[in-house]
Amino acid sequence: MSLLSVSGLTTEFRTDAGWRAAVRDVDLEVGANETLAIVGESGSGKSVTALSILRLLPEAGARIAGGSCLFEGRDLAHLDETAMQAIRGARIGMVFQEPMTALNPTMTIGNQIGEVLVRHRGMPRAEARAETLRLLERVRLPSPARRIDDYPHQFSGGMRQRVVIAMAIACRPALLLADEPTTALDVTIQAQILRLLKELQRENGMGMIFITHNLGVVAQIADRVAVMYAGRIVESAPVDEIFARPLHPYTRGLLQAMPRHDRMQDLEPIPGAVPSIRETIVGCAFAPRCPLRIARCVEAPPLDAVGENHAVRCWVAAEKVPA
Amino acid sequence: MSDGLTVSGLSKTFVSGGGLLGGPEQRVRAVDDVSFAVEEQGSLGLVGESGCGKSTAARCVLRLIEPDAGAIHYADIDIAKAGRHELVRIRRRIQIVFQDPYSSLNPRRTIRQTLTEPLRVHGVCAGREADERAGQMLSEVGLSRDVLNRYPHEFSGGQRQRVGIARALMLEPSFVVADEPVSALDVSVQAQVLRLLADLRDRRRLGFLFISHDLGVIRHFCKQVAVMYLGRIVEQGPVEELFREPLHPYTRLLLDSSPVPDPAARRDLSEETGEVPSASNPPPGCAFHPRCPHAMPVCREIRPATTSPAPNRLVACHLYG
Amino acid sequence: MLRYVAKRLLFTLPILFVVATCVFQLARVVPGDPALVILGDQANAEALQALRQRMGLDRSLMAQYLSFLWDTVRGDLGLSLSSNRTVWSEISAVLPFTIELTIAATFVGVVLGVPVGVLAALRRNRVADYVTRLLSLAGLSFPAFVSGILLLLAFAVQLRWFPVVSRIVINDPLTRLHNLVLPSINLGLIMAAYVTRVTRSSMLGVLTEDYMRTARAKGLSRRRIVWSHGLRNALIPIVTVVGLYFGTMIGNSVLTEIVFNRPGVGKLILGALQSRDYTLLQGLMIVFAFFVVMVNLCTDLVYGLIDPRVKAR
Amino acid sequence: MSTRTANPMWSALASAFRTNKTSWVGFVMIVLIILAALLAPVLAPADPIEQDILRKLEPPSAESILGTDSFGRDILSRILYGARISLVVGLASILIASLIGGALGVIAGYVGGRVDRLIMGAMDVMLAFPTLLLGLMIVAMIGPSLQNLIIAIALTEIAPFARIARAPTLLLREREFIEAGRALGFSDLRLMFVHILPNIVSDLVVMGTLWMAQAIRTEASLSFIGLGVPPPTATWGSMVREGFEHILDAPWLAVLPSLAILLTVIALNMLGDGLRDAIDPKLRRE
Repeated sequence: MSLLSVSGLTTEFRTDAGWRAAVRDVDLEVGANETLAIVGESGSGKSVTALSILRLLPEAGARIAGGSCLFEGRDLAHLDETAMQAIRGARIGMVFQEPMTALNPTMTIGNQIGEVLVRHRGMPRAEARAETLRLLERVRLPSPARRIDDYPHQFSGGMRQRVVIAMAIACRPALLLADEPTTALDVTIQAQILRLLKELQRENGMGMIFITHNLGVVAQIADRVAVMYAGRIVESAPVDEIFARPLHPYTRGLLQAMPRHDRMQDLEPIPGAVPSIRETIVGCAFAPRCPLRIARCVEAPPLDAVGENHAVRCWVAAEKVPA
Repeated sequence: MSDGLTVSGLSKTFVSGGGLLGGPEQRVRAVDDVSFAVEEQGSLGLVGESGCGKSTAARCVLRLIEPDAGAIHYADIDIAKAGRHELVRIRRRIQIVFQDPYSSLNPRRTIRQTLTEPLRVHGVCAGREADERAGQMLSEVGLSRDVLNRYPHEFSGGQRQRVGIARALMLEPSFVVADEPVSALDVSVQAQVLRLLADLRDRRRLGFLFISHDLGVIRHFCKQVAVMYLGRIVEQGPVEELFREPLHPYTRLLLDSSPVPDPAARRDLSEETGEVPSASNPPPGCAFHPRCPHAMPVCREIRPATTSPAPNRLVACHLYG
Repeated sequence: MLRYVAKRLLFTLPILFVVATCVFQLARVVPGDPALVILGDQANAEALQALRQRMGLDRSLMAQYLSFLWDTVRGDLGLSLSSNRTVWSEISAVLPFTIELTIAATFVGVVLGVPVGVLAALRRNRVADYVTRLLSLAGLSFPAFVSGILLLLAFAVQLRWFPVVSRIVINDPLTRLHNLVLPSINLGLIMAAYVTRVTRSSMLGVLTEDYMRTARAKGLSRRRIVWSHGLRNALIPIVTVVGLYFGTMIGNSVLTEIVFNRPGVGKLILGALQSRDYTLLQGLMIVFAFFVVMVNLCTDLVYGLIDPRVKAR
Repeated sequence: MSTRTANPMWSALASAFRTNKTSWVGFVMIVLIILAALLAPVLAPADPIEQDILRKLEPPSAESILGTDSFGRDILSRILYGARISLVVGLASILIASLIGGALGVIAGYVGGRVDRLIMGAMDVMLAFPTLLLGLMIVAMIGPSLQNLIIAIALTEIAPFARIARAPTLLLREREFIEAGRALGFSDLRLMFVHILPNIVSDLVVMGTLWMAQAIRTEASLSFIGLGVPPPTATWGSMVREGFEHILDAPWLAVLPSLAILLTVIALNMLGDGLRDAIDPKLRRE
């Protein structure tokens, strides 16, 4: 039984050329205690997917054009705003990419965390403060009692990210959306934050959607992986499987283009660039950059199951593998 | 004096605040007694986390930032002591490629203006000849000559980075300082630009000082590497050896923290390894000791000297003193 | 915080010093002999000489400058050339009326401008927003005397709700208030136009900030997000405009006082211009500059209260 | 075949015109006002200065469309000629102020340190004088004339331009293309005026439009106080002043030139405001 089940999610943005899809027909499943990593380059739609699930996209410029997000028996895509507010921060927490700008600069970190507890758990202020202290200790902010009344600018990036995490888990949500939570951090701090997220997940039995562009981080934290390209999922598989047996030419390309520090390998760049949201895509979006391109790629390939839990959206790759 | 770039005892302290209205004075030793050498046509990687002083050190080499102390020599030129006119001469020998492709090109100038301006300013050539050279350079970095009249906003990040590289090479330098040249790019484009830089290095016999926070990129591009922490170089040596067998505990931490795209290589960093201390108030002794699993009493008091425990290897750590 | 205040206070001293120097220099540019201006063409040489001596005009420029500075520091702005009273007593007699007017106008401007600006930002590109933008654009285009004349024509001449000429009776607070209404609305509406615009654009900027998204992700209600997380962060540019507007407002209050025939600094200036009373003008400039600098200081202090990052600087 | 693409600044301004109706309306209005001022000798039905005591204070009629003033002068003619003074003072003072202020701002922002503190300190002092009063003081000292008005108003607006030029210069100075220019051996002058200045020209143009509105208002206010171009020259502010004496018996005398001032200022504000929306990165970001 999965915790969140997204199907057919399509999100569109208003451009000067009309409404264009940034996320097309995305299906996702996340269970309790499970980490799904969504990996892709900029413009792949990975962040938009997360923001669509929580319905945090700007109302004027974006819309969910189709699909459903079933979570705890309700369809988030069609919930009214008030009901959605009761879910945000309470049942689903979110951690953002930029710890430097994600916190309100004019409010103490204690109040920013306490606010969630007052809002969702109805705590009186004093109780919320005590709980906030506990949370800050839990995310290993050094000397929390002394720093609870400090403002965000008095913290380093890593420490701010701990505050954001404390805020996201304050109500013990069932699902955590982490949108590139370590991209802005140095590697030594990144390792600490990844470890913290894992611990918290284990403690609370949370499901987690972890969005990143870094395949190394994916290998560290994910149970299952979905690779996105130009708004679509092009391949999904368990983590061991996808690194051992990548099928989609884009997944393979990414692995071959990433320089590794643990061994020397020849880099094989993917030629060309990611299509812009304004371009109209016919057929397979990756075809113009693809080494395996065949005539049939002018038709859009479906996401074909090619093994247990492994699916790939490619005419060539799906054919080669005995299903 | 050997060929190539030699830097010794380079130091730079930034002072902020102080004076009548500035509040408490803050002194940040961004670069502290840094020495390294890059052979002619060699490539040295300078690696470290944000705020370790690697970019400052690189800019000091070009005198984009005036160093407080230290000697910098390139071939027969004494860069640290160079006067105004000599500096102009240095500009033709050493160039720089920047990190952010969106900030490194003037949005109001066409690619033609951007590429031919250095030629005109240095009196190399102008007019048709300059255009011709700009066109050649564009094809060398993998762009079409047709883009000469375009403005930067019409290009993707990777293409802009190519223009930035072309601009750096217009004066035909023999040495390039590359400050995180691929950090702002997506993985697939990053590999394209890395390959381009490697091609240019081989074809034009360029020397490189390559700054990056990404160990994988450094390993891929450089022969030698120097690891910086809080303004000092803690370890240097050949890339392969150093990554295979790191000596300094910080290098080890850095390697262990950098994730590898292989689920089998998952590491559980059980220790809490702390944060980088403030550069305005660095710990006494060895700056790494508060985070170091091997810290000894001596580390708190005495700054370790640089020693050479193995051929070609240099490390500043009391474990090897 | 105390340190910050002290620091900012210290910073105003050189500005005030240079202001005083400029005013002194400016007053020396005046063609003609001030003593002659006061006593008129028929005055005899002895009387002129006596007056010059009394005013210190016979001393060297440096000596005059130094005693001018010393007098200014002590709050002594000299003698008015036209009335023979001290400049300070001339100014302080009418200053309360001008202060009363500017405070009332600021109240109108802020109370009207901020909420309207926030609402316009929230309804961006809808009808309410367009109407607000057009009205505020028109509002800040009014020279104060033009809007004053139109208000006067409509509410005093046509509707007769207010007197055409203010008659201020100090002891009758109700009449005084009644007389204040039209001038302060005139001044306040123009200010509200500025405040509305800056509130709108500042709020629009804040609405796209990451921390506003974080606040939404926490499940806070829309009202709390806008008024508690948003407005406080939008306040800095608003305070800046209110502070910067003060200089314009002094000019506008001068015009307003002239149009509504209210006692105040405006009419004092007119009088000083007509009688070529340069010491009075000089004193007025110093007093105004002092006020402007003090208002700037206050806005800086308010920054410190709104934004914790300012104090750290 | 190489393709030429539009300079991003001009295309931003052009698209502002296309998308922003306010700036269009303002633009058309200001063009009409400029035309009226230029063609005043042709359009004006009567001499703006010649008095005709027999026809004083006539209300609008077929003979003189907008009526006559207390000296029997034709109001329409005086308004048309008055436009010349307002526009000349506005334009000239803004040109002077933007050139001096813009250059000071770029230098302060680029050089930084002591130079910055010195320049901006001087600007702070200038800002400490209320705009209208500073103009008033200067004109009172050096005497009212067209030239002196322009100088006085220009002086009051140097400081705002310096601030407007300095802020983006501070940001641009940190951009890597400036550093690249230094690495390529470009001189500071070249970097300031070839590389930075074109990036802030659009800010200066927009602010120039808005401050020209302010300048016209200041000129009208000074005239209203009696410190404008001296009579008998027709200026809008002095017409309002003369008309204000007849506010009860001939209100149109004050109202008509008031409307002329208002329309001109509104037109400039609409134009500038629309342009600013187009170039403001904060609003463009979404």
